[in-house]
This record gives sequence, structure tokens and C-alpha cells, in this order.
Amino acid sequence: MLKDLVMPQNANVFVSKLGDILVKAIDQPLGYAINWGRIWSLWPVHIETACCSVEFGAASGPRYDVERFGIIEAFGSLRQCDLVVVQGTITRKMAPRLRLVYDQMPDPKYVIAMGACAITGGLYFDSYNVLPGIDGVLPVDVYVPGCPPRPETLIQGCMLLQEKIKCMKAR
Amino acid sequence: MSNTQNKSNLNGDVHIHKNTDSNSIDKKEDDRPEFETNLANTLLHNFGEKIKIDFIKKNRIKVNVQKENIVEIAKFISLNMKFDHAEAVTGIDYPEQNEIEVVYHLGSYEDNLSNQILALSTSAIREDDPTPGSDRTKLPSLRNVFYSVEFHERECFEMLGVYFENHPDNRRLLLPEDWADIPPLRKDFKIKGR
Amino acid sequence: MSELPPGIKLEKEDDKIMTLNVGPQHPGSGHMRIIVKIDGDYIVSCDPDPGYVHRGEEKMAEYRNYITNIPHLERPVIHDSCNILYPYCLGVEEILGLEVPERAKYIRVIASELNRCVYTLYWLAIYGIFLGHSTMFMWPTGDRELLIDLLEKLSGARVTHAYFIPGGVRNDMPANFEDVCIRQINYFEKRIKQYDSIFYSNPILKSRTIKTGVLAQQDAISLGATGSVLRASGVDFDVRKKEPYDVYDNLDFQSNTLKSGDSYARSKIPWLDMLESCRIIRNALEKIPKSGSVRVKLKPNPKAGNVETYKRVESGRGSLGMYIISNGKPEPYRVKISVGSFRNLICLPYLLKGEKLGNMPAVYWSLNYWPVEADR
Amino acid sequence: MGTASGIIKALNSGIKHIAIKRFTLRYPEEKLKFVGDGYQFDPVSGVGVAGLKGRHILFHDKCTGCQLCSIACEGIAEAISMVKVNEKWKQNKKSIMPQIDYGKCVFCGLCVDACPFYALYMTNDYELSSFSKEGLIYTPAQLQVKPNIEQDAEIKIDDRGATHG
Repeated sequence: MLKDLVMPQNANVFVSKLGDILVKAIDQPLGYAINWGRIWSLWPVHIETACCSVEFGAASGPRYDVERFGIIEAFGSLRQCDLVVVQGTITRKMAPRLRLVYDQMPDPKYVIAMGACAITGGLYFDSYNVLPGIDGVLPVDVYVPGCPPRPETLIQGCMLLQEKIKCMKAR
Repeated sequence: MSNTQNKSNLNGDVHIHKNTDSNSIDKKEDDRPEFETNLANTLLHNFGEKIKIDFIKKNRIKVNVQKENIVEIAKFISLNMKFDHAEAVTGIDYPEQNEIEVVYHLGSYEDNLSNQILALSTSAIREDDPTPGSDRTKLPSLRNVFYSVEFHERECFEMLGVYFENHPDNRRLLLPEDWADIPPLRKDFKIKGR
Repeated sequence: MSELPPGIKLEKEDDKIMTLNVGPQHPGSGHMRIIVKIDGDYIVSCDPDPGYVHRGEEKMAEYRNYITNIPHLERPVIHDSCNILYPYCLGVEEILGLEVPERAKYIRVIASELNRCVYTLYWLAIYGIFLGHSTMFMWPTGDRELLIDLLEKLSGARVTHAYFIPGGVRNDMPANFEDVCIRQINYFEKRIKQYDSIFYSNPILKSRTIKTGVLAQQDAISLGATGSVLRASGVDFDVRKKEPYDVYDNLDFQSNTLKSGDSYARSKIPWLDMLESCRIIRNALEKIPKSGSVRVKLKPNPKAGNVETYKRVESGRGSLGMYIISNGKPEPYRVKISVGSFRNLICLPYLLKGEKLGNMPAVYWSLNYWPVEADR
Repeated sequence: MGTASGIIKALNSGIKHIAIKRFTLRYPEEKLKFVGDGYQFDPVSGVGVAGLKGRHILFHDKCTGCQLCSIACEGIAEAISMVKVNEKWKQNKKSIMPQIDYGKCVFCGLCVDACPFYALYMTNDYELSSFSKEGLIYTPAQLQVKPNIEQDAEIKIDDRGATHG
């Protein structure tokens, strides 16, 4: 049987079939492993855009201590980060800087919009200097409502993001 | 700190004008606090027609001056009356009167004056079609008298378009660099949906 | 090279002087940019560039009535929101001629002192972590939660309380709040007394902050500094003492002053103030009337005459004034917020000149500066 | 004071903390306990009832569709819009009820202050994160659901520090 299959004339077909089988066998566990790694290292860029950074700071404090999940560890360099937590209002002066920061980050990268101002503009829906939400600037993965959100809500948002990454196809 | 204490500690430089001028404030009104009235009278005595007292309340005085005299009067307030810093510089747009009022809230860290705020107000001509910096909306800067107004005046320049002459650094402070609209705190600048 | 966004240019300086942008994405800058020119390690000149969180609060206030102004006017300093609403409420009460009930005055004082501690602890945490002292980040953020719990019981929100309202406060204290408050304040005071040994007598902090960024008394006065910056330079000015509002003249406290005017003194004054706040809260809880109304009933769209008022209070960052002009409409004609952060910003170029670059975080954060408030 | 004594003092006060209890709240398992069922308002006395300002709860049998909450929110965040519901109530002739967009809501509670019919309260529910903006819009039907939450952790203070339990 096998001898019939492995003929010189259909060796190419066999190799490509084998490749398919291998990819199918490895893809899922490998992708799972990659996603598992990404889930537990959601490190955000240290960019504070407005007042939600207060609750972001409180989330890293001793009471909520998000680092026990391995996420949201305040980090200095944006080249080693894969998460942007947009902490509040994006003004017209800040928006190009935010995009500049996002563009410099390596893939894969995720965005959490924290607070009403980052989602829709919130209180500042009629202000002359505030963008109505950051959807026009960055692609958002998870929305965390509140003004500012409680640290619990932020942790819940991060867990939603982890769920989302689990279901994503690792590349 | 009560007003009676204030009066006894009053600095020697300030001469309290006791004679009732035609221009001085009528002291018969009981609700006018005494210490503040004396301060206002000091100004009236020295400048007479040049200043106009808007109101005298407890701990608050507001005087209105012409923009030609403001530097001179501010120097007097700073040197002789010991008001040493500015708490706020507020620009207010009055489109009907065609003027922009600028109010300097002056405070003092001297012991006897520390509860007082003297609001020194002046007004500039308002242009309907503003080009900040190059139109007639100009005022003399008080930066050389009160050093602390430097950033406040910069803010007033970008928000109301009032150019302060002799200000060393009339640049934009808070607004985005590419702001090309009319100054936002003017009344004819409408915000979204209103 | 890709196209640069507007406002960012690559300047060419001569070989000796280098321009360095600190911020807005920089762990040590907060929400602002500081453009420093350095010669080797020494700062030649410094140009602060705030405005990254400028949201037009003053313009928005002209389109909202006196009550709906409350939520957005507290946003500039969300962790000191009682103190930023305080002058607004005092001003609107004068405009509308409201008389605040006695119990509400005491509750306001308690809430505003709790809030001052919450603010100061957050600032202290930031100051600690930017000086490389991560214990000083963990301890204040942890102790802050004790007070946040109290404020949450009182107002229902962690930081944006929206608790003060013209004519009193939104709701009364919950049952047995006094006991919980006393217990937590006692524990809190015990905790913050330990900061002295771990932070203020720490040789690392001392070597980084003593004699850096010295602000002389005369300069502090002429620059118009306020709050802890001013009191660290030896000027005794506290609005709570000099122009007492609500019930501060009935309470027993003192204002703290230090002489040296360096970063160390500026970082120590808020801590001394917190100890003083604990005293005020205990004192106010003793003197508070046990029952009574806490709020004057307001009409939905209250109107006022042609009045203008300038009220100020002592916030966590110094004197905080609100200048409200009313022209008889339900909305104010103009609201000007004069904040301590914006007034202290002018000290920064002055203090950093001739300083080493490494001292920049120590000097900058010691100014008790909250960029969101300064931008408004 | 010398450098050495400063270091010893700092180390000493730090080492004491080994014996101190853990302050961390283990969030998804434990949740904080709040005062009451959430922020409420009594229009008769004009004073609120203390409580957490979380997600709203709408009582359909009390809502009259008067739009006062929506008007109150207009100057704040424009989060409340009135929508048609397929229900017949005799106090609600127009059959409109508030729908709240939590992407805009700032949880200030002024809509609760505005409601004269005890129809709109706030609850202790704060876990509202979502993948999409649409998921943040709560219709009247969603708003009437009473959140089922177990919140029992409280701060306990004793000689060995504060802890949750």
C-alpha cells in the first residue's frame, strides 16, 4: 500500500499531503502555545493620555495587584510592549502622538479603550479639542466603560481580551 | 483673620486717605467693609479719574482702568500696596460692547493682605474677524510688573486672541500646534451641536 | 523616512547644545512634554509644553447650567474632586444666595480633607516610583484604598464623587460612618507615620532631593507659587487659615511651613499636611451636628442676577480659585478655573536651569504638578 | 544622621512588613461589599441615599416616560435616549423608556436625582466591559434585570495590618 503511494511520479503529491497533515497536527497546539504566551504577557505601553491613569495606577497597587495575572505591568520601553491601554480622553494634540506610539510597537498588538472618553468622547462630546472616541485612531479590541472604570472593571476587560486572544488565529 | 486686625497692621507705605473727596467712596454705607474701602480709597487718591471702582465686597475689590494706564497702576499696586502675585488672568468676551475684558486677580502673601483679592480689569478692542497677534486686540503686558502672569497671559492670548505687547514669549501654550480657527473662548466660536 | 505628524520637527542644534524631548510618552513626564536643552549633563533651558489634555472645560461650562456643570468640572483632578468642586459650589451659593446647612458644611470639610489625603498619596506614589523607590509606590497606593473606601461609602464612587452640589452635599453619611471613619483614620495615621522612616529619612531620597531645585522665598513670592511649593519656601500661606471658608475657622489645625525650599522640603510638606488632615477629620467628626438636613432643595434651572464672584479654597496643590460670572441666565457667562498646578508650572523652567538632567524627575514631580488640571 | 543609620531605619521598617497580613483583594473570587443596594434618591426630602453608583436599574412599572432623566443627561453626557417599548403601562402612555449607553455614561447619578417617580436607581454592578460598542448599549429590557452579584469582602483592621475577608 505504502509502496504504491511512494512512487517517484507522485512523490511531490505525497510530500505536499504530508505537509498538510503536519501543519494540521501542529497548528492547533502550536497556536495554542503561542496564544498562551501572549495571554500572560499583556504588557501595556506607558502612555498616560488623561485622568484614567489614576485608576490604572490603582490597579497596579497592592489591593488589586494585576501583576498576579501577569498582565498590565507598567513598562518603560514601547518596543517590548503589546498592549495599548488608552487611559481616557484623546485630545487633538495627543492623537498623532498616540498613533505614532502605536505604529512603533511590534506585532501583535492589542488596544483597550478605558473610560467613557476613550470610547465615545464621554463628557466631552461637545468639546472643541477632544476626539469622539479613539476608533478613528486605533483599532479597539475591548471597551472598558466607566468614568473612570473601577480597577475591577479594568481587570474584567483584560480577561475579556485574554478570551479574545485565545480565539484568535496565531500567526 | 478679621478686618480689625488688618487695619492695625496696615503697612506704613499705604496712606489711608481720610478726607472725603468728591471721588472717594461714601463711607455711610454700612455694608461696605472698612479695610477694603480704605484700600480702594488709596487707589482713588493716587489716580483719581483714571480708575473706576466696580465693587467692594468682603475681601474682594474690583477696579476698572483704561489700558493706557494699566502698567502705571499695576506698578503702584505692586510696589506701594504690596500685592505681589497674580492668581489668575481671565479674558472675557463681550461681543455686544465690542470689547474683551481682561481681569487680573491679584493676591498678596503679606500677612495683613493675604485674604484680599484685588481684581484689576481692563479692556481691549474686539475685532469681529480676528487674526491673533496682528489686529487691534492688544494690551500692554504686566509681565514686567508681576512676573507670575507670564503663562496666564500666554493662555489668554491663545484662548481670546489678546496680544500682550512687551510680553517676551507670546506663543501658543495649550492648544494644538495646527489650530487655525478663531480663539475658542470667544463667544462666536460655537462648539459642536450647540 | 516616514512623514512626521504636525508639530513634531527634527531640529538641528549645534554640536554642544542638544534638544531633548521628555514626553509625552515617557515614564517620567506624565501627560506633558518638557523640551529641555542640555549641555552635557546640565540643563541649559527648559520649555514646558502642556496642553495634551486640554479639553476646554471653561468653554463647556458656558453651555451647561449650574447643576450639570458639576460632573465635568471635577474631571481635571479626579482624585481631588471634592476640592475642585468646593470653590465652584461656594461661588454658585453666593450667586444664587443659598444658605448651606451646618451639617453639610462639616461633611464637606470631612470629604475634602479625605480627598486631599487621597490626592497626596497618589502624588507621593508617583514621586516615589520616579525616584526609583518602588516601595513608596506600593505603600501609598495601598493606604489610599482605605480612604477611597471611606469616600466610596460617602459618595458612591471611587474617585469621581460628584458629591458636592450647590447648597450642600448629595446625600447624608451612611449609618455608623463615624465609627468606621475614626477607626480607619487612626490606622491610616499609624501607617503614614512610617513613611518617615522608609522614605523621608532614606539616604537615597535625601541625596537625590536635598539642595536640588532650590526656590528662594522671594522668588516663590514673585513667581506666584502656591500650596506646598510656596510653604516649602518659608511663606506661611494657607487659604484655610487666611481666608477660612465653611467651618475651617472652628477647627483646630495649623499650616506647615519649611524653610529650605528644595525638592525635599516640597515633598515633605504634603505629608505633614496629611497628618494635619487626620486631625481635622477627627476634630470635625466631634463637632458635627448629629442630625439635620444636608442639602438645600434647588429648582431645576436656577437663575441668578448679574453677579461675579471669585472664591478660592486650599486644594492638594495649593490655592484653587473659581471666577464665575453670571448674567441672569441658567448658564454661567464665564467660568475661569485658576489652578495651583498651572500657577506652579512657571517655576519649572526657573528651577531646572543649571540642574543636572538626572535631577529632572525629582524637581519636576516635587512641584506637586498634575498636568490634567493645569491643562483643564 | 549618617547614611548607615538611615538605611538601617528604612530596612527595619520594611522588614516589619514580612509579618503583616496580605492586603490584596483576590478580585474575581472575592468582591468588595458596598453600602446598601446602590445610589438611590428620595425626591420628597430631596436628599440621596448613599450607595455605589454602578449600572442602573429601571422599574418598568414606575417609569412614566417623562424624559426627565434624559433631559438631565443632555448637558452631561447625552448617554440616555428614550426608546419605544412593546409594553402597555397605564402610567406610560407614550410607551417610551430610557436606554442607556454605557460608552457615554459617566456614573454621576444626576439622572437618578432627576427621577421623581422612584423608577431609576443605581445598582452595585460594575462589570460592564464589552467587545463592541453595541454591547455597551443597555435597552430598557436589559436595564430592568436586577444584577445577581455576591459582594462580601470588607476591610478588616487589626494589629497585624489591614486585610480583606
